[in-house]
Amino acid sequence: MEIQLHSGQFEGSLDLLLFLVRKHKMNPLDLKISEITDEFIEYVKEIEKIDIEVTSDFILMAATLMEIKSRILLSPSKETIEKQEEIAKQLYEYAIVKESAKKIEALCDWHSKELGVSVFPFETQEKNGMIPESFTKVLRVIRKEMDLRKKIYRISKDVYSFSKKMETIKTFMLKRKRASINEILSMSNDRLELVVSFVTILELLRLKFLLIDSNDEVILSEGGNNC
Amino acid sequence: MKAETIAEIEALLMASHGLSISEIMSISQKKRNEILEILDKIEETYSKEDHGIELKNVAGKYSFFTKASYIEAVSKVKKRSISEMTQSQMEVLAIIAFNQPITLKEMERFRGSSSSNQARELISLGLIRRRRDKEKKGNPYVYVTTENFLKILGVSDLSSLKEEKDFENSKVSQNVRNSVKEES
Amino acid sequence: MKAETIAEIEALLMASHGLSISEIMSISQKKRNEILEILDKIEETYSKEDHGIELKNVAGKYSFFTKASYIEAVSKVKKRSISEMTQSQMEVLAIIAFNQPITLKEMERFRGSSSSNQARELISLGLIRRRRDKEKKGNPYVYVTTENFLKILGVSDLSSLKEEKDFENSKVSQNVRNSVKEES
Repeated sequence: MEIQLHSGQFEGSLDLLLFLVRKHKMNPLDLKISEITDEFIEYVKEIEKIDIEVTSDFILMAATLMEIKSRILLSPSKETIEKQEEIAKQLYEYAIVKESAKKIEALCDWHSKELGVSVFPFETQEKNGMIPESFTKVLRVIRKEMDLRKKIYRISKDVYSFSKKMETIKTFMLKRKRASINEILSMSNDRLELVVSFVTILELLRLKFLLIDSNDEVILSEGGNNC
Repeated sequence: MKAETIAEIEALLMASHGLSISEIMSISQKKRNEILEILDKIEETYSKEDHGIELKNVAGKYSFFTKASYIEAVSKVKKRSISEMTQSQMEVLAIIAFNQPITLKEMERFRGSSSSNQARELISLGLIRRRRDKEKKGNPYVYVTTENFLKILGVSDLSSLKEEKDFENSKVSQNVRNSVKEES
Repeated sequence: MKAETIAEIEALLMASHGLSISEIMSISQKKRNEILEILDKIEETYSKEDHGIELKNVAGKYSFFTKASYIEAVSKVKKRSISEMTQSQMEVLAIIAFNQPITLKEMERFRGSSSSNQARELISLGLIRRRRDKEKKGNPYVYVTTENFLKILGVSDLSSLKEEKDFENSKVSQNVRNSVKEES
Protein backbone atom coordinates (compact mmCIF):
# COMPACT_ATOMS: atom_id res chain seq x y z
CA MET A 1 0.00 0.00 0.00
CA GLU A 2 1.37 3.41 -1.01
CA ILE A 3 0.51 6.11 1.52
CA GLN A 4 1.39 9.72 0.82
CA LEU A 5 0.99 12.02 3.79
CA HIS A 6 1.86 15.56 4.67
CA SER A 7 2.35 16.97 8.14
CA GLY A 8 -0.88 17.93 9.88
CA GLN A 9 -3.06 16.27 7.26
CA PHE A 10 -5.25 14.68 9.91
CA GLU A 11 -6.52 16.76 12.81
CA GLY A 12 -6.68 13.72 15.08
CA SER A 13 -7.48 10.03 15.29
CA LEU A 14 -11.17 10.60 14.53
CA ASP A 15 -10.23 12.57 11.45
CA LEU A 16 -8.15 9.67 10.16
CA LEU A 17 -10.87 7.19 11.05
CA LEU A 18 -13.44 9.26 9.20
CA PHE A 19 -11.14 9.47 6.18
CA LEU A 20 -10.85 5.67 6.07
CA VAL A 21 -14.57 5.16 6.58
CA ARG A 22 -15.25 7.43 3.60
CA LYS A 23 -12.57 5.70 1.59
CA HIS A 24 -14.37 2.41 2.18
CA LYS A 25 -17.73 3.99 1.37
CA MET A 26 -18.94 3.11 4.82
CA ASN A 27 -21.55 5.02 6.79
CA PRO A 28 -19.94 6.28 10.02
CA LEU A 29 -22.83 4.85 12.04
CA ASP A 30 -22.34 1.39 10.51
CA LEU A 31 -18.66 1.38 11.31
CA LYS A 32 -17.03 -2.04 10.80
CA ILE A 33 -13.87 -1.75 12.82
CA SER A 34 -12.47 -5.08 11.64
CA GLU A 35 -12.42 -3.84 8.05
CA ILE A 36 -10.31 -0.76 8.59
CA THR A 37 -8.11 -1.47 11.61
CA ASP A 38 -5.15 -2.72 9.56
CA GLU A 39 -5.22 0.26 7.28
CA PHE A 40 -5.55 2.59 10.26
CA ILE A 41 -2.39 1.12 11.73
CA GLU A 42 -0.55 1.52 8.41
CA TYR A 43 -1.45 5.18 8.38
CA VAL A 44 -0.44 5.71 11.99
CA LYS A 45 2.99 4.21 11.17
CA GLU A 46 3.38 6.78 8.39
CA ILE A 47 2.13 9.62 10.59
CA GLU A 48 4.68 8.65 13.22
CA LYS A 49 7.44 9.20 10.66
CA ILE A 50 6.48 12.79 9.92
CA ASP A 51 4.67 14.05 13.00
CA ILE A 52 6.16 12.81 16.23
CA GLU A 53 4.35 15.27 18.47
CA VAL A 54 0.76 14.37 17.73
CA THR A 55 0.94 10.60 17.59
CA SER A 56 -0.19 9.61 21.09
CA ASP A 57 -3.83 10.17 20.23
CA PHE A 58 -3.46 8.04 17.07
CA ILE A 59 -1.68 5.24 18.88
CA LEU A 60 -4.32 5.10 21.61
CA MET A 61 -7.04 4.82 18.99
CA ALA A 62 -5.07 2.15 17.10
CA ALA A 63 -4.83 0.09 20.29
CA THR A 64 -8.55 0.42 20.93
CA LEU A 65 -9.39 -0.60 17.38
CA MET A 66 -7.09 -3.61 17.54
CA GLU A 67 -8.65 -4.76 20.76
CA ILE A 68 -12.18 -4.47 19.40
CA LYS A 69 -11.20 -6.16 16.15
CA SER A 70 -9.67 -9.17 17.87
CA ARG A 71 -12.65 -9.59 20.14
CA ILE A 72 -15.12 -9.32 17.30
CA LEU A 73 -13.21 -11.95 15.36
CA LEU A 74 -13.00 -14.30 18.31
CA SER A 75 -16.39 -14.07 19.96
CA PRO A 76 -18.42 -10.90 19.49
CA SER A 77 -19.88 -10.23 22.91
CA LYS A 78 -22.60 -7.64 23.50
CA GLU A 79 -20.04 -5.50 25.27
CA THR A 80 -17.68 -5.44 22.31
CA ILE A 81 -20.48 -4.55 19.91
CA GLU A 82 -21.42 -1.70 22.22
CA LYS A 83 -17.84 -0.47 22.20
CA GLN A 84 -17.83 -0.45 18.43
CA GLU A 85 -21.13 1.42 18.41
CA GLU A 86 -19.74 3.97 20.80
CA ILE A 87 -16.84 4.73 18.50
CA ALA A 88 -19.25 4.80 15.57
CA LYS A 89 -21.37 7.36 17.36
CA GLN A 90 -18.36 9.47 18.21
CA LEU A 91 -17.24 9.26 14.60
CA TYR A 92 -20.69 10.25 13.41
CA GLU A 93 -20.73 13.28 15.69
CA TYR A 94 -17.29 14.20 14.48
CA ALA A 95 -18.53 14.02 10.88
CA ILE A 96 -21.22 16.53 11.82
CA VAL A 97 -18.63 18.77 13.47
CA LYS A 98 -16.62 18.74 10.26
CA GLU A 99 -19.69 19.59 8.25
CA SER A 100 -20.58 22.42 10.64
CA ALA A 101 -17.05 23.75 10.45
CA LYS A 102 -17.35 23.83 6.67
CA LYS A 103 -20.65 25.63 6.96
CA ILE A 104 -19.19 28.22 9.32
CA GLU A 105 -16.22 28.67 7.03
CA ALA A 106 -18.55 29.22 4.07
CA LEU A 107 -20.58 31.79 6.00
CA CYS A 108 -17.42 33.61 7.07
CA ASP A 109 -16.12 33.61 3.55
CA TRP A 110 -19.39 34.92 2.13
CA HIS A 111 -19.81 37.63 4.73
CA SER A 112 -16.24 38.81 4.28
CA LYS A 113 -17.41 39.88 0.83
CA GLU A 114 -20.20 41.98 2.30
CA LEU A 115 -18.83 45.28 3.58
CA GLY A 116 -20.76 47.42 6.01
CA VAL A 117 -21.70 50.85 4.68
CA SER A 118 -22.99 54.04 6.21
CA VAL A 119 -23.66 57.54 4.93
CA PHE A 120 -23.09 60.97 6.44
CA PRO A 121 -25.91 63.31 7.36
CA PHE A 122 -25.93 66.05 4.73
CA GLU A 123 -25.59 68.98 7.10
CA THR A 124 -22.59 68.22 9.17
CA GLN A 125 -24.38 69.60 12.17
CA GLU A 126 -22.68 70.01 15.49
CA LYS A 127 -22.70 66.72 17.23
CA ASN A 128 -23.36 67.95 20.72
CA GLY A 129 -23.65 64.61 22.41
CA MET A 130 -22.17 64.40 25.85
CA ILE A 131 -18.91 62.64 26.41
CA PRO A 132 -19.38 60.22 29.30
CA GLU A 133 -18.13 61.41 32.66
CA SER A 134 -15.82 58.45 32.97
CA PHE A 135 -13.74 59.95 30.15
CA THR A 136 -11.97 62.04 32.79
CA LYS A 137 -10.85 58.87 34.47
CA VAL A 138 -9.71 57.39 31.16
CA LEU A 139 -7.66 60.52 30.43
CA ARG A 140 -6.02 60.24 33.83
CA VAL A 141 -5.14 56.58 33.34
CA ILE A 142 -3.73 57.14 29.87
CA ARG A 143 -1.68 60.10 31.06
CA LYS A 144 -0.24 58.06 33.91
CA GLU A 145 0.59 55.25 31.54
CA MET A 146 2.27 57.72 29.19
CA ASP A 147 4.38 59.17 31.99
CA LEU A 148 5.38 55.71 33.03
CA ARG A 149 6.44 54.81 29.53
CA LYS A 150 8.37 58.04 29.08
CA LYS A 151 10.47 57.10 32.10
CA ILE A 152 11.11 53.64 30.76
CA TYR A 153 11.98 55.22 27.45
CA ARG A 154 14.50 57.53 29.07
CA ILE A 155 16.19 54.68 30.85
CA SER A 156 16.57 52.87 27.58
CA LYS A 157 17.91 56.10 26.10
CA ASP A 158 20.75 55.82 28.59
CA VAL A 159 20.09 59.18 30.25
CA TYR A 160 20.75 57.55 33.59
CA SER A 161 24.20 56.30 32.78
CA PHE A 162 26.78 57.25 35.38
CA SER A 163 29.27 58.57 32.85
CA LYS A 164 26.76 61.05 31.46
CA LYS A 165 25.68 62.11 34.92
CA MET A 166 29.28 62.60 35.89
CA GLU A 167 29.84 64.91 32.92
CA THR A 168 26.73 66.89 33.82
CA ILE A 169 27.72 67.37 37.45
CA LYS A 170 31.31 68.19 36.53
CA THR A 171 30.20 70.88 34.08
CA PHE A 172 27.82 72.24 36.65
CA MET A 173 30.43 72.40 39.40
CA LEU A 174 33.14 73.87 37.18
CA LYS A 175 30.79 76.74 36.57
CA ARG A 176 29.39 77.04 40.10
CA LYS A 177 32.47 76.08 42.22
CA ARG A 178 30.17 75.53 45.21
CA ALA A 179 26.72 74.03 45.66
CA SER A 180 24.62 72.21 48.23
CA ILE A 181 24.14 68.47 47.72
CA ASN A 182 20.42 69.05 47.70
CA GLU A 183 20.74 71.47 44.85
CA ILE A 184 22.47 68.89 42.70
CA LEU A 185 20.06 66.18 43.68
CA SER A 186 17.06 68.37 42.94
CA MET A 187 18.06 68.45 39.28
CA SER A 188 16.79 64.83 39.04
CA ASN A 189 13.47 64.13 37.41
CA ASP A 190 12.65 61.00 39.36
CA ARG A 191 13.92 58.68 42.02
CA LEU A 192 16.11 56.61 39.79
CA GLU A 193 17.94 59.66 38.50
CA LEU A 194 18.25 60.87 42.08
CA VAL A 195 20.01 57.69 43.06
CA VAL A 196 22.32 57.97 40.07
CA SER A 197 23.13 61.59 40.99
CA PHE A 198 23.87 60.67 44.59
CA VAL A 199 26.17 57.83 43.66
CA THR A 200 27.92 60.09 41.17
CA ILE A 201 28.54 62.72 43.86
CA LEU A 202 30.05 60.04 46.08
CA GLU A 203 32.27 58.94 43.23
CA LEU A 204 33.40 62.52 42.57
CA LEU A 205 34.19 62.90 46.27
CA ARG A 206 36.20 59.70 46.15
CA LEU A 207 38.08 60.98 43.12
CA LYS A 208 38.63 64.21 45.08
CA PHE A 209 37.11 66.18 42.25
CA LEU A 210 34.74 67.50 44.87
CA LEU A 211 35.30 68.16 48.55
CA ILE A 212 32.77 68.51 51.28
CA ASP A 213 32.90 71.54 53.54
CA SER A 214 31.69 72.23 57.07
CA ASN A 215 28.30 73.50 55.83
CA ASP A 216 27.66 70.16 54.15
CA GLU A 217 28.13 71.83 50.82
CA VAL A 218 30.26 70.38 48.08
CA ILE A 219 32.99 72.52 46.64
CA LEU A 220 35.19 72.11 43.65
CA SER A 221 38.58 70.90 44.78
CA GLU A 222 41.67 72.83 43.77
CA GLY A 223 42.82 70.04 41.53
CA GLY A 224 39.31 69.53 40.24
CA ASN A 225 40.02 71.38 37.04
CA ASN A 226 42.48 68.67 36.06
CA CYS A 227 40.30 65.76 36.95
CA MET B 1 -47.10 52.28 5.85
CA LYS B 2 -46.28 55.89 5.03
CA ALA B 3 -43.47 56.59 2.57
CA GLU B 4 -41.97 59.11 5.00
CA THR B 5 -41.76 56.55 7.77
CA ILE B 6 -39.94 54.12 5.50
CA ALA B 7 -37.62 56.93 4.42
CA GLU B 8 -36.95 57.98 8.00
CA ILE B 9 -36.01 54.48 9.09
CA GLU B 10 -33.83 54.08 6.03
CA ALA B 11 -32.07 57.35 6.92
CA LEU B 12 -31.56 56.13 10.49
CA LEU B 13 -30.11 52.81 9.41
CA MET B 14 -27.84 54.47 6.86
CA ALA B 15 -26.52 57.03 9.31
CA SER B 16 -25.72 54.46 11.99
CA HIS B 17 -23.53 51.40 12.02
CA GLY B 18 -26.51 49.19 12.74
CA LEU B 19 -29.54 49.57 14.98
CA SER B 20 -31.56 47.04 16.94
CA ILE B 21 -35.35 46.97 16.74
CA SER B 22 -35.64 48.52 20.17
CA GLU B 23 -33.25 51.32 19.25
CA ILE B 24 -35.32 52.08 16.15
CA MET B 25 -38.46 51.99 18.32
CA SER B 26 -37.15 54.51 20.79
CA ILE B 27 -35.88 56.92 18.12
CA SER B 28 -38.77 56.73 15.68
CA GLN B 29 -41.53 56.33 18.28
CA LYS B 30 -43.13 53.61 16.15
CA LYS B 31 -44.49 50.25 17.25
CA ARG B 32 -42.45 47.09 16.85
CA ASN B 33 -44.81 45.58 14.31
CA GLU B 34 -44.78 48.60 12.07
CA ILE B 35 -40.99 48.69 12.19
CA LEU B 36 -40.75 45.01 11.32
CA GLU B 37 -43.00 45.56 8.34
CA ILE B 38 -40.93 48.50 7.19
CA LEU B 39 -37.70 46.56 7.58
CA ASP B 40 -39.20 43.80 5.43
CA LYS B 41 -40.14 46.37 2.83
CA ILE B 42 -36.67 47.92 2.79
CA GLU B 43 -35.08 44.48 2.60
CA GLU B 44 -37.26 43.66 -0.38
CA THR B 45 -36.47 46.93 -2.18
CA TYR B 46 -32.74 46.43 -1.88
CA SER B 47 -32.84 42.76 -2.79
CA LYS B 48 -33.63 43.80 -6.37
CA GLU B 49 -30.84 43.42 -8.85
CA ASP B 50 -30.39 47.11 -9.60
CA HIS B 51 -29.24 47.66 -6.01
CA GLY B 52 -25.68 46.98 -4.93
CA ILE B 53 -26.35 47.04 -1.21
CA GLU B 54 -28.63 45.02 1.03
CA LEU B 55 -30.17 45.22 4.48
CA LYS B 56 -29.06 42.54 6.94
CA ASN B 57 -29.63 41.64 10.54
CA VAL B 58 -26.20 40.91 11.93
CA ALA B 59 -25.89 40.11 15.63
CA GLY B 60 -29.31 41.67 16.27
CA LYS B 61 -28.51 44.97 14.54
CA TYR B 62 -29.92 45.98 11.18
CA SER B 63 -27.49 47.61 8.82
CA PHE B 64 -26.56 47.91 5.17
CA PHE B 65 -23.84 45.92 3.46
CA THR B 66 -22.54 45.88 -0.10
CA LYS B 67 -23.65 42.72 -1.87
CA ALA B 68 -21.06 39.97 -2.00
CA SER B 69 -21.20 39.77 -5.79
CA TYR B 70 -19.65 43.23 -6.10
CA ILE B 71 -16.70 42.52 -3.82
CA GLU B 72 -14.19 42.77 -6.65
CA ALA B 73 -15.05 46.40 -7.44
CA VAL B 74 -15.83 47.34 -3.83
CA SER B 75 -12.51 46.01 -2.53
CA LYS B 76 -10.82 48.65 -4.69
CA VAL B 77 -12.29 51.42 -2.55
CA LYS B 78 -12.61 49.71 0.83
CA LYS B 79 -10.38 47.23 2.57
CA ARG B 80 -11.81 43.77 3.04
CA SER B 81 -10.91 42.05 6.26
CA ILE B 82 -10.57 38.32 6.18
CA SER B 83 -10.04 36.30 9.32
CA GLU B 84 -7.61 33.52 8.61
CA MET B 85 -8.43 30.40 10.56
CA THR B 86 -7.00 26.91 10.43
CA GLN B 87 -9.11 23.82 9.87
CA SER B 88 -8.77 22.74 13.48
CA GLN B 89 -9.73 26.20 14.77
CA MET B 90 -12.84 26.02 12.59
CA GLU B 91 -13.71 22.65 14.08
CA VAL B 92 -13.35 23.90 17.63
CA LEU B 93 -15.38 26.98 16.77
CA ALA B 94 -18.15 24.82 15.30
CA ILE B 95 -18.25 22.62 18.40
CA ILE B 96 -18.51 25.62 20.70
CA ALA B 97 -21.10 27.32 18.51
CA PHE B 98 -23.47 24.39 18.60
CA ASN B 99 -22.83 23.12 22.12
CA GLN B 100 -22.15 26.16 24.25
CA PRO B 101 -21.49 26.55 27.08
CA ILE B 102 -18.97 23.75 26.80
CA THR B 103 -15.87 22.74 28.75
CA LEU B 104 -12.50 22.00 27.19
CA LYS B 105 -12.89 18.31 28.12
CA GLU B 106 -16.22 18.05 26.36
CA MET B 107 -14.74 19.70 23.28
CA GLU B 108 -11.91 17.26 23.24
CA ARG B 109 -14.32 14.35 23.38
CA PHE B 110 -15.95 15.65 20.19
CA ARG B 111 -12.70 15.98 18.33
CA GLY B 112 -10.84 13.11 19.90
CA SER B 113 -7.84 15.38 20.38
CA SER B 114 -6.63 18.30 22.47
CA SER B 115 -8.26 21.64 21.68
CA SER B 116 -6.68 24.04 24.13
CA ASN B 117 -4.35 25.71 21.61
CA GLN B 118 -7.23 26.31 19.24
CA ALA B 119 -9.39 27.71 22.05
CA ARG B 120 -6.62 30.10 23.03
CA GLU B 121 -6.23 31.32 19.45
CA LEU B 122 -9.97 31.79 19.08
CA ILE B 123 -10.05 33.87 22.25
CA SER B 124 -7.35 36.16 20.90
CA LEU B 125 -9.32 36.49 17.66
CA GLY B 126 -12.25 37.66 19.79
CA LEU B 127 -14.53 34.90 18.53
CA ILE B 128 -15.05 33.03 21.80
CA ARG B 129 -14.65 33.81 25.46
CA ARG B 130 -14.18 31.83 28.61
CA ARG B 131 -16.15 32.14 31.81
CA ARG B 132 -16.91 30.21 34.98
CA ASP B 133 -20.03 28.08 34.87
CA LYS B 134 -21.64 28.76 38.23
CA GLU B 135 -24.25 26.07 37.75
CA LYS B 136 -21.86 23.21 37.22
CA LYS B 137 -20.09 21.52 40.09
CA GLY B 138 -16.69 23.02 40.82
CA ASN B 139 -17.51 26.04 38.63
CA PRO B 140 -15.43 24.83 35.67
CA TYR B 141 -14.37 27.08 32.82
CA VAL B 142 -16.78 26.96 29.93
CA TYR B 143 -16.44 28.45 26.47
CA VAL B 144 -19.06 30.46 24.59
CA THR B 145 -19.07 32.36 21.31
CA THR B 146 -19.03 36.18 21.30
CA GLU B 147 -21.03 38.78 19.43
CA ASN B 148 -17.99 39.14 17.21
CA PHE B 149 -18.52 35.56 16.09
CA LEU B 150 -22.00 36.44 14.80
CA LYS B 151 -20.51 39.50 13.13
CA ILE B 152 -17.92 37.65 11.11
CA LEU B 153 -20.55 35.11 10.04
CA GLY B 154 -23.05 37.83 9.19
CA VAL B 155 -25.92 36.08 10.99
CA SER B 156 -28.48 37.63 13.31
CA ASP B 157 -28.19 35.19 16.21
CA LEU B 158 -27.23 31.66 17.18
CA SER B 159 -30.66 30.24 16.48
CA SER B 160 -30.41 31.27 12.84
CA LEU B 161 -27.18 29.35 12.69
CA LYS B 162 -28.85 26.30 14.18
CA GLU B 163 -31.58 26.42 11.60
CA GLU B 164 -28.92 25.79 9.05
CA LYS B 165 -27.45 22.90 10.91
CA ASP B 166 -28.84 21.34 14.03
CA PHE B 167 -27.06 18.53 15.77
CA GLU B 168 -30.27 17.06 17.09
CA ASN B 169 -32.24 17.59 13.91
CA SER B 170 -32.70 14.26 12.19
CA LYS B 171 -33.30 15.79 8.78
CA VAL B 172 -29.98 17.51 8.86
CA SER B 173 -28.31 14.44 10.21
CA GLN B 174 -29.69 12.66 7.19
CA ASN B 175 -28.11 15.30 4.99
CA VAL B 176 -24.84 14.79 6.70
CA ARG B 177 -25.12 11.09 6.21
CA ASN B 178 -25.78 11.64 2.54
CA SER B 179 -23.00 14.13 2.19
CA VAL B 180 -20.63 11.75 3.87
CA LYS B 181 -21.61 9.14 1.31
CA GLU B 182 -21.37 11.53 -1.61
CA GLU B 183 -17.92 12.69 -0.77
CA SER B 184 -16.48 9.27 -0.52
CA MET C 1 -28.07 50.36 -18.87
CA LYS C 2 -27.66 47.01 -17.15
CA ALA C 3 -29.12 46.56 -13.66
CA GLU C 4 -25.82 45.04 -12.48
CA THR C 5 -23.84 48.07 -13.60
CA ILE C 6 -26.16 50.38 -11.68
CA ALA C 7 -25.88 48.13 -8.66
CA GLU C 8 -22.10 48.02 -8.87
CA ILE C 9 -21.77 51.78 -9.00
CA GLU C 10 -24.20 52.14 -6.10
CA ALA C 11 -22.09 49.69 -4.10
CA LEU C 12 -18.93 51.64 -4.94
CA LEU C 13 -20.42 54.96 -3.90
CA MET C 14 -21.72 53.51 -0.63
CA ALA C 15 -18.45 51.82 0.28
CA SER C 16 -16.27 54.80 -0.53
CA HIS C 17 -17.95 57.85 1.03
CA GLY C 18 -17.59 59.72 -2.24
CA LEU C 19 -16.03 59.19 -5.68
CA SER C 20 -15.34 61.47 -8.64
CA ILE C 21 -16.46 60.54 -12.15
CA SER C 22 -12.93 59.70 -13.18
CA GLU C 23 -12.47 57.45 -10.14
CA ILE C 24 -15.66 55.59 -11.01
CA MET C 25 -14.43 55.32 -14.61
CA SER C 26 -11.15 53.74 -13.65
CA ILE C 27 -12.70 51.25 -11.20
CA SER C 28 -15.73 50.20 -13.19
CA GLN C 29 -14.10 50.39 -16.65
CA LYS C 30 -17.18 52.13 -18.04
CA LYS C 31 -17.37 55.19 -20.30
CA ARG C 32 -18.04 58.62 -18.85
CA ASN C 33 -21.39 58.94 -20.61
CA GLU C 34 -22.68 55.65 -19.29
CA ILE C 35 -21.61 56.56 -15.77
CA LEU C 36 -23.33 59.96 -15.99
CA GLU C 37 -26.51 58.22 -17.12
CA ILE C 38 -26.31 55.76 -14.26
CA LEU C 39 -25.67 58.51 -11.71
CA ASP C 40 -28.76 60.30 -13.04
CA LYS C 41 -30.74 57.10 -12.66
CA ILE C 42 -29.55 56.53 -9.08
CA GLU C 43 -30.24 60.16 -8.21
CA GLU C 44 -33.76 59.78 -9.54
CA THR C 45 -34.39 56.54 -7.63
CA TYR C 46 -33.36 58.03 -4.32
CA SER C 47 -35.20 61.29 -4.85
CA LYS C 48 -38.46 59.40 -4.33
CA GLU C 49 -40.18 60.02 -1.06
CA ASP C 50 -39.82 56.50 0.32
CA HIS C 51 -36.03 56.95 0.43
CA GLY C 52 -34.31 58.70 3.32
CA ILE C 53 -30.98 59.21 1.58
CA GLU C 54 -29.97 61.01 -1.60
CA LEU C 55 -27.05 61.17 -4.02
CA LYS C 56 -25.22 64.48 -4.11
CA ASN C 57 -22.28 65.92 -5.94
CA VAL C 58 -20.22 67.75 -3.37
CA ALA C 59 -16.97 69.32 -4.57
CA GLY C 60 -16.78 66.98 -7.53
CA LYS C 61 -17.38 63.81 -5.54
CA TYR C 62 -20.59 61.85 -5.71
CA SER C 63 -21.76 60.48 -2.43
CA PHE C 64 -24.84 59.61 -0.44
CA PHE C 65 -26.20 61.72 2.42
CA THR C 66 -29.27 61.40 4.60
CA LYS C 67 -31.98 63.81 3.47
CA ALA C 68 -32.19 67.11 5.32
CA SER C 69 -35.80 66.47 6.33
CA TYR C 70 -34.77 63.55 8.54
CA ILE C 71 -31.98 65.37 10.31
CA GLU C 72 -33.88 65.40 13.58
CA ALA C 73 -34.18 61.64 13.79
CA VAL C 74 -30.67 61.11 12.39
CA SER C 75 -29.06 63.42 14.92
CA LYS C 76 -30.57 61.26 17.66
CA VAL C 77 -28.61 58.29 16.38
CA LYS C 78 -25.41 60.29 16.43
CA LYS C 79 -26.05 62.00 19.73
CA ARG C 80 -26.80 58.77 21.47
CA SER C 81 -23.59 57.29 20.31
CA ILE C 82 -21.32 59.95 21.80
CA SER C 83 -22.79 59.55 25.25
CA GLU C 84 -22.74 55.80 24.81
CA MET C 85 -19.08 55.66 23.92
CA THR C 86 -17.51 52.45 25.08
CA GLN C 87 -14.54 52.19 27.40
CA SER C 88 -12.28 51.16 24.55
CA GLN C 89 -13.44 54.04 22.35
CA MET C 90 -12.67 56.48 25.16
CA GLU C 91 -9.24 54.93 25.57
CA VAL C 92 -8.44 55.38 21.90
CA LEU C 93 -9.78 58.94 22.02
CA ALA C 94 -7.60 59.79 25.02
CA ILE C 95 -4.52 58.29 23.37
CA ILE C 96 -5.13 60.31 20.22
CA ALA C 97 -5.80 63.47 22.24
CA PHE C 98 -2.45 63.26 24.02
CA ASN C 99 -0.29 61.91 21.20
CA GLN C 100 -1.63 63.36 17.98
CA PRO C 101 -0.85 63.02 15.17
CA ILE C 102 -0.61 59.27 15.75
CA THR C 103 -0.82 56.23 13.46
CA LEU C 104 -3.07 53.24 14.05
CA LYS C 105 -0.02 51.05 14.63
CA GLU C 106 1.27 53.36 17.35
CA MET C 107 -2.14 53.34 19.01
CA GLU C 108 -2.28 49.57 18.91
CA ARG C 109 1.21 49.30 20.32
CA PHE C 110 0.16 51.51 23.21
CA ARG C 111 -3.08 49.66 23.93
CA GLY C 112 -1.94 46.16 23.10
CA SER C 113 -5.08 45.49 21.13
CA SER C 114 -6.68 46.27 17.81
CA SER C 115 -8.00 49.83 17.64
CA SER C 116 -9.33 50.20 14.11
CA ASN C 117 -13.00 49.70 15.00
CA GLN C 118 -12.78 52.28 17.74
CA ALA C 119 -11.05 54.76 15.43
CA ARG C 120 -13.72 54.28 12.79
CA GLU C 121 -16.50 54.89 15.31
CA LEU C 122 -14.78 57.99 16.63
CA ILE C 123 -14.49 59.33 13.09
CA SER C 124 -18.20 58.81 12.52
CA LEU C 125 -18.90 60.56 15.82
CA GLY C 126 -16.95 63.53 14.51
CA LEU C 127 -14.47 63.42 17.39
CA ILE C 128 -11.37 62.55 15.39
CA ARG C 129 -10.32 62.63 11.77
CA ARG C 130 -7.75 60.89 9.66
CA ARG C 131 -5.21 62.50 7.32
CA ARG C 132 -1.97 61.68 5.54
CA ASP C 133 1.15 62.68 7.41
CA LYS C 134 3.36 64.22 4.74
CA GLU C 135 6.32 64.51 7.06
CA LYS C 136 6.56 60.83 7.93
CA LYS C 137 8.07 58.29 5.60
CA GLY C 138 5.51 56.68 3.30
CA ASN C 139 2.90 59.30 4.21
CA PRO C 140 0.98 57.05 6.59
CA TYR C 141 -2.50 57.81 7.84
CA VAL C 142 -2.46 59.65 11.14
CA TYR C 143 -5.30 60.47 13.49
CA VAL C 144 -6.02 63.82 15.14
CA THR C 145 -8.87 65.16 17.24
CA THR C 146 -11.36 67.61 15.72
CA GLU C 147 -12.46 71.08 16.76
CA ASN C 148 -15.75 69.46 17.67
CA PHE C 149 -13.98 67.28 20.24
CA LEU C 150 -12.64 70.33 22.09
CA LYS C 151 -16.01 72.02 21.84
CA ILE C 152 -17.84 69.06 23.33
CA LEU C 153 -15.28 68.76 26.07
CA GLY C 154 -15.55 72.46 26.79
CA VAL C 155 -11.83 73.14 26.64
CA SER C 156 -10.19 75.79 24.52
CA ASP C 157 -7.17 73.83 23.36
CA LEU C 158 -5.31 70.59 23.79
CA SER C 159 -2.81 71.83 26.32
CA SER C 160 -5.56 72.47 28.84
CA LEU C 161 -6.51 68.81 28.51
CA LYS C 162 -3.32 67.92 30.31
CA GLU C 163 -4.28 70.04 33.26
CA GLU C 164 -6.80 67.87 34.92
CA LYS C 165 -8.25 70.63 37.06
CA ASP C 166 -9.39 72.75 34.17
CA PHE C 167 -11.17 69.89 32.59
CA GLU C 168 -12.96 68.74 35.67
CA ASN C 169 -14.20 72.20 36.50
CA SER C 170 -15.44 72.97 33.04
CA LYS C 171 -19.07 73.75 32.50
CA VAL C 172 -19.51 70.92 30.07
CA SER C 173 -18.29 68.33 32.51
CA GLN C 174 -20.96 69.53 34.82
CA ASN C 175 -23.50 69.04 32.07
CA VAL C 176 -22.14 65.60 31.44
CA ARG C 177 -22.47 64.76 35.09
CA ASN C 178 -26.06 65.90 35.11
CA SER C 179 -26.91 64.01 31.98
CA VAL C 180 -25.40 60.86 33.43
CA LYS C 181 -27.53 61.25 36.51
CA GLU C 182 -30.67 61.73 34.48
CA GLU C 183 -30.00 58.68 32.44
CA SER C 184 -29.48 56.40 35.35
